[in-house]
Amino acid sequence: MILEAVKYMILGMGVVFVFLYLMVVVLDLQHKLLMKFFPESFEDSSKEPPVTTKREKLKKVAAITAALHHMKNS
Amino acid sequence: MILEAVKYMILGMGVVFVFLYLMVVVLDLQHKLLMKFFPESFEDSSKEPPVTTKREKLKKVAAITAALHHMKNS
Amino acid sequence: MILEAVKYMILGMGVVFVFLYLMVVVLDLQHKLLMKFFPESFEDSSKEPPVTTKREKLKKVAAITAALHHMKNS
Amino acid sequence: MKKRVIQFLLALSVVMIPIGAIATVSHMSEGAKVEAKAQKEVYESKGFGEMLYNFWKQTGIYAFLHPQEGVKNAKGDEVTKFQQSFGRLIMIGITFLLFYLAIAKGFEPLLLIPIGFGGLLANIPLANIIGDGGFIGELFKAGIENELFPILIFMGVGAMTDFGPLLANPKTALLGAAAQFGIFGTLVGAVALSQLGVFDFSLQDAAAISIIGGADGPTTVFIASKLAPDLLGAMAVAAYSYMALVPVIQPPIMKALTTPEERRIKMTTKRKVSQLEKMLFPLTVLVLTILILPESSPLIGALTFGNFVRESKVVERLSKTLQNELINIVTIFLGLSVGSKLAAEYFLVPETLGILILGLVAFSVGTAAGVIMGKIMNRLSKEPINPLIGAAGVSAVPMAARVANRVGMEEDPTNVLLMHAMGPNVAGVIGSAVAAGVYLSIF
Amino acid sequence: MKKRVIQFLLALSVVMIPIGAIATVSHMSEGAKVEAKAQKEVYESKGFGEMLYNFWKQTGIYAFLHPQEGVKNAKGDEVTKFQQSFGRLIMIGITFLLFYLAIAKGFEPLLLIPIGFGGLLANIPLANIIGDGGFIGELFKAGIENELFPILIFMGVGAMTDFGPLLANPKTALLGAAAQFGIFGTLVGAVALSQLGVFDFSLQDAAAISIIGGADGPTTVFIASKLAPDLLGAMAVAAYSYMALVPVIQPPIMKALTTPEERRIKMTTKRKVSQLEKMLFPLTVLVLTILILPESSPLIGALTFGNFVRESKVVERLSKTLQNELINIVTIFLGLSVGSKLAAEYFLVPETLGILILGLVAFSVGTAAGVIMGKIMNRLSKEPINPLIGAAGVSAVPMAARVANRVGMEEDPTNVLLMHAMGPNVAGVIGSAVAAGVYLSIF
Amino acid sequence: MKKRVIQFLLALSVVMIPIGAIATVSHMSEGAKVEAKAQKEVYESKGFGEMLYNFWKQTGIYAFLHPQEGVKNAKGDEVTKFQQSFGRLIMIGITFLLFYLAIAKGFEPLLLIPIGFGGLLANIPLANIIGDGGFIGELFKAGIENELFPILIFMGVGAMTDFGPLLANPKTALLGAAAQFGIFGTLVGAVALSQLGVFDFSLQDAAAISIIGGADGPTTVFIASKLAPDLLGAMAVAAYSYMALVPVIQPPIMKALTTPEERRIKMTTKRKVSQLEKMLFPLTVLVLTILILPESSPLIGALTFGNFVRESKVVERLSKTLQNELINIVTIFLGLSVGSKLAAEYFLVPETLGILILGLVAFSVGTAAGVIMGKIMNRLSKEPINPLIGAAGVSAVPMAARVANRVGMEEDPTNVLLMHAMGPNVAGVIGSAVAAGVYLSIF
Ligand code: NA
Ligand code: NA
Ligand code: NA
Repeated sequence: MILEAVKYMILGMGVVFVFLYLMVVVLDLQHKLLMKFFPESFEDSSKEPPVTTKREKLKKVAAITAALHHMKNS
Repeated sequence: MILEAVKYMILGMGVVFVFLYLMVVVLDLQHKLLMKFFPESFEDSSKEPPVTTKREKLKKVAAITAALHHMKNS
Repeated sequence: MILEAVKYMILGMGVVFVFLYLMVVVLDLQHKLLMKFFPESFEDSSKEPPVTTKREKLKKVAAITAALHHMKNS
Repeated sequence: MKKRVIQFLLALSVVMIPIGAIATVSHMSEGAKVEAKAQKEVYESKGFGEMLYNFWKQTGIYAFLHPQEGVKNAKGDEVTKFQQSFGRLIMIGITFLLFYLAIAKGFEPLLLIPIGFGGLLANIPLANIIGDGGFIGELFKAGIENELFPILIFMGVGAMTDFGPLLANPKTALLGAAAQFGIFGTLVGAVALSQLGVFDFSLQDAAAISIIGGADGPTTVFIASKLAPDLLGAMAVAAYSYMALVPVIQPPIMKALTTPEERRIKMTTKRKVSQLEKMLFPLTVLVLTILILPESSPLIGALTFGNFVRESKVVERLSKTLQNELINIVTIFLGLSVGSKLAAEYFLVPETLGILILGLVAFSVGTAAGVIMGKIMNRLSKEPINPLIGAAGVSAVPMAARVANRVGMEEDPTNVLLMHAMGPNVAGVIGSAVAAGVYLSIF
Repeated sequence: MKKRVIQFLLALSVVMIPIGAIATVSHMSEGAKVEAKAQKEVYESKGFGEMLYNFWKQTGIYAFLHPQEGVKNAKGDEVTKFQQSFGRLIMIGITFLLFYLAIAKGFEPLLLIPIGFGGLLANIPLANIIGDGGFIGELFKAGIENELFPILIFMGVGAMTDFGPLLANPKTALLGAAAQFGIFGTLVGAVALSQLGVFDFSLQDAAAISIIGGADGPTTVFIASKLAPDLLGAMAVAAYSYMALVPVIQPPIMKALTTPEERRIKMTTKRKVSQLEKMLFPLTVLVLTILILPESSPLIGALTFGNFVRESKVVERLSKTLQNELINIVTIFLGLSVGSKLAAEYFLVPETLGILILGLVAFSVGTAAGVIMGKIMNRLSKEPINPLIGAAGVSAVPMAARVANRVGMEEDPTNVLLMHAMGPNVAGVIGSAVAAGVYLSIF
Repeated sequence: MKKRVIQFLLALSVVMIPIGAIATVSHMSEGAKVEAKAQKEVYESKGFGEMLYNFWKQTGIYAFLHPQEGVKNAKGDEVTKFQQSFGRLIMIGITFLLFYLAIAKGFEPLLLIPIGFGGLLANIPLANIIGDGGFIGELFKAGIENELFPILIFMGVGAMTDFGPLLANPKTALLGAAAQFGIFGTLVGAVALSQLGVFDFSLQDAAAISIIGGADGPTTVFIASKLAPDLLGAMAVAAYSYMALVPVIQPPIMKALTTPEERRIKMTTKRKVSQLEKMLFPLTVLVLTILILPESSPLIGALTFGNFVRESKVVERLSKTLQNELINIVTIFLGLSVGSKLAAEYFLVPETLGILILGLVAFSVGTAAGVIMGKIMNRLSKEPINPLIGAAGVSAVPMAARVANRVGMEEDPTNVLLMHAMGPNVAGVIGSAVAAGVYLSIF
């Protein structure tokens, strides 16, 4: 039965490695193709929105404060 | 079988129209009765709360700012 | 059958009282032991966080307002 | 408030009267149409007329107007001619009454609206909503037959309940014990009245009904589905309605049994409660349950699980889920399922009246027992105990505690009893779960 | 937009081509490995080689390359050799197309993504995902076989729908009635074409398919699971796809049937709607359903329950749960379950093409019928009615109403029809539920 | 920390000792009461005494004190006398230990609290909580027997996981492959020890147990319920406990196998990852699974479904539901269900010790294999690879990645490995799902 287990071990580790190795290969290929055909998709569009939001928030706060200041002074 | 289908069509469209027509009649009646017996339920009470909330919010902000101003000046 | 019911009543009320009475006894004992061995767990740590939060909020608001003031003046 | 009742009945008639009228008219006009069509389409006249007639026989109006012998509902239970016609209309009226109570009066709307709507759907003739394959029937199988829904609700209740007030003054738990006399006293009364021939309940049915005195929804549904599934609908309606009516039922009893001086008693001693204590509490209660009354462990196990999830403070997201999404979803499902027992064939039976009466008695007796126990404890204990908080021992959390507070304030506006009343109030939940366990161990 | 299509197909090939290549290579290399191992471990060569070969026979590549006669899927239905090999690949391609439509085009992503993924999983050879014990199989049993999922979705829809616009102008409900001609007209067409030998649908199948013209997802799934469970996958895909394609399908028909003057008609009269009226509305509709068409009561009952929970205003937490958590969870489960019918053995059958064609016809006929009814009503009624809002009568809430608004604005940018179109739009939901009830009462 | 342990044990004894004492006292006093009553109510003395005695026989104390031969639990499995008495008390103690680990130590509280409470409830004598009709029994049937709960959890995990770090450096996936040697190495070890007579596991049991080395909760539950349902409780407890203990188990192994220089290696190259790439990733992985290992498709299908819902960005509300409400609800249900296998009769068997030992071995071997693979890759690859991140390959997301980061920082506080370790970490999840698929294809 140990022999069986060893065989399963070889099979199992083999399949796990083949699977993940293939995954690596495909992901690399995919990455290269995407870099070539969709270079624009790699631009950092995802990082801008939060900045804008913060800016907008700041603007909002500024506007409210200004308004309040105005109200108080008038 | 086409005849069957045509009969079902007439029945089906008939029922759909009868149903929705009755619904229209009942809703009209209901509306008139409600207008007569519960005229107050048609007043625009639903639109005021948000206004109040906004006002309250503004008041709150004003109060906070005033307090802060006071704090800073003192 | 009434006799049965009366017996069940006595049994039932008995069990309910025994159960809750034991609960009272255990809770009292537990309280005393906790007071003795974990006196620190009875300090009002639960009431402070909100205070801190409020303070922090106020500080935040103050900081923002100060910053805005600074921005406006500069 | 009376004005509102009248208004609502008016509003109701706005719906009902024209519909009734239209139904008749539509009946006639449909008959007319049959003829019209019959002329126009001569070649297939018989076929189409027959089709229309078959359709007419499948309308609800026809079913209401032509009740038949030996009709069975979606679950295979027989429905009498009365139940098919007036019975269903009465039940539909009752569900509208439940809506009224829930919306205009604010009585336990979270339960009464789903239960009422379930009842409305259960009284639709010819539809298979409560049977196998019908959606309420499937919900019923998924969670009432196997006790799952009341248990999940109890988990949510546990996660929502703060047992702090009880821990601050544990001995008030005895008030929660006394109030369970509402259950066991009613058992004796129900059996006695059955012996006298007033009602016709078996011992087991009487026990099930008396649990309404526990003033706790999930416990009632749990016990009903175990001991007397046929009575589930009436029992649930009675339990939730009376729980909602606590502000009406309790005050007269409380005032009758106490003197103004007693009602003015101020309670002061409250010991500090630590988070560690709160966290150990559900475990303590569960261990006691294991030792003394394993039969109560599904109910108390679920309650303490929810409370332990809450007080452990390390699984906030599970606690929130128990308190919100899960209990909301299950409340909808439970309400609709329980409502299915408001079908005329289940509700309009002689037993229902008995259940409604006995349920009211149970509530009143429980209230009285709690108050009397409060008086006794006030005399025996060193610290003053306001007997009003005994009434909160029936559970009906947190309504009963608020009522105790309000009645106290009527006498002395500076006397805030709320927190003191919460102790017996939550103890009452445990007490009725224990009582339920006693029944389960007997039957 | 064309550029994006090409991009996507490119992206797709980025995945598919290398995988295909690799699959072949891996096959070879695995063969090579067998030999290598066989040399190294001589003493057990046969055993290990056999083991590897057995494993190889359990890979998906082997299953695609070596389809076999008489293979049955997880549910015991036979799968032809074509369906096992190219069939599954085609279906996987179709699910990718659904993803593309959902993501790049924004077409009903809430449904198409779960359905597409369910379809992807359903086409995996050798796996038991859609059978007994498989997770999609279990979800299917839990909610499609017994009608529960579409009903729960309908509750959510009811809780999300504001019937105010319909109450402000009830007679626009007739437009929602007319648009149901898409259903019944298609029934006749489907039967006629079956008679002519173009299709091969039974009367019952034809009826089920025609319900796609109702332009309502849950109703379609509900009817399909009752009348033609084998066609469920294609019907659901057709219904949701065409609902998503409403902005493409409807405008040409609307423009062809109306003059620019008609499209410029401004609608003005809108009566005030009270909260009381909104609250009574679901009850009114349900009572009508009970009286006239009990068979529709599961669908309309669920819809009105959700709406009553919403408009009663006293059970906000249940309303939110219906609109959010419950409908989201059920949408995921329903989508995956429906997707299981995209398995090649169920979808790649001659009927599918017929369903897709008839579904499109039904949508178009419904749109046309709504518009024509709008023209008739405009002539007969005192107040002007813009016939464009008739197209919204097919339901497909709220897309169809938005399309009506947009087509109107193309002619006159100041003409806001949105609220006026919402009336027939929501009436269309009721209309198709009534049509579904008619079918259920017949079959 | 030691102080806290002592404190907790003290706190525990606060509960346990008085209860024990009281239990005895209550036993006596109840006996006394019997006598007292017997005198007072002579006419029915025997009846009431008998009733009390019957009740006494239904208490938990009686059940603990008087274990009997041939007793069967709610599921019909036999319970030995030892398991009935000390066994249950030991298990209750163990569940308290789990609570302690969860609350005071913060070890996987989301799972350990429901599992522990389920275990507590499962050890209640006479109650029918885990049997048919009992609520945990019903939950077990609803989601463990049919694999539904672990699959739904996996969907949530998929929706919560950002595979970006893996996409930024795909070849680190090989570290996640190597760490699966923890699974297969343990299989051989377990079989060898069984041959030597140390343990007594069948090949199938050994395989199931070894999956604990996958360091992934849902995968463990999934495989256990398929291959060795009897061992489910111990396996789940072992898996979640060791996952929680990762910060204790891994560092010594990592340090023993690496030189300080290796631990100081800084990793720099990380390629940019586009949203399109993230969106295609789940599809790529699923297609690979379909081609190579269809048996893994339930697990990987669920994981990739959740991730696709997340990364498609068009169904935000479904993604949030998967990440919050659904996974929370299922976590509660799964935990309680798994806990039911902590009943003494299932847990206190010789196999449990073997499982606990082998699970620990599997974790350690997996960690070592990952680190060694890291050393090999560091030598072979151009870019430097810090072998510490290999230890994250066992999965246990995100704990293992954090441990790798921390051990690296101990050597060089400026060396932030966290993101680099997340790659093998999430690859480890896929790796163990593949390993699970291999087992399913064999057995
Ligand atoms: Na109670
Ligand atoms: Na429609
Ligand atoms: Na792993």
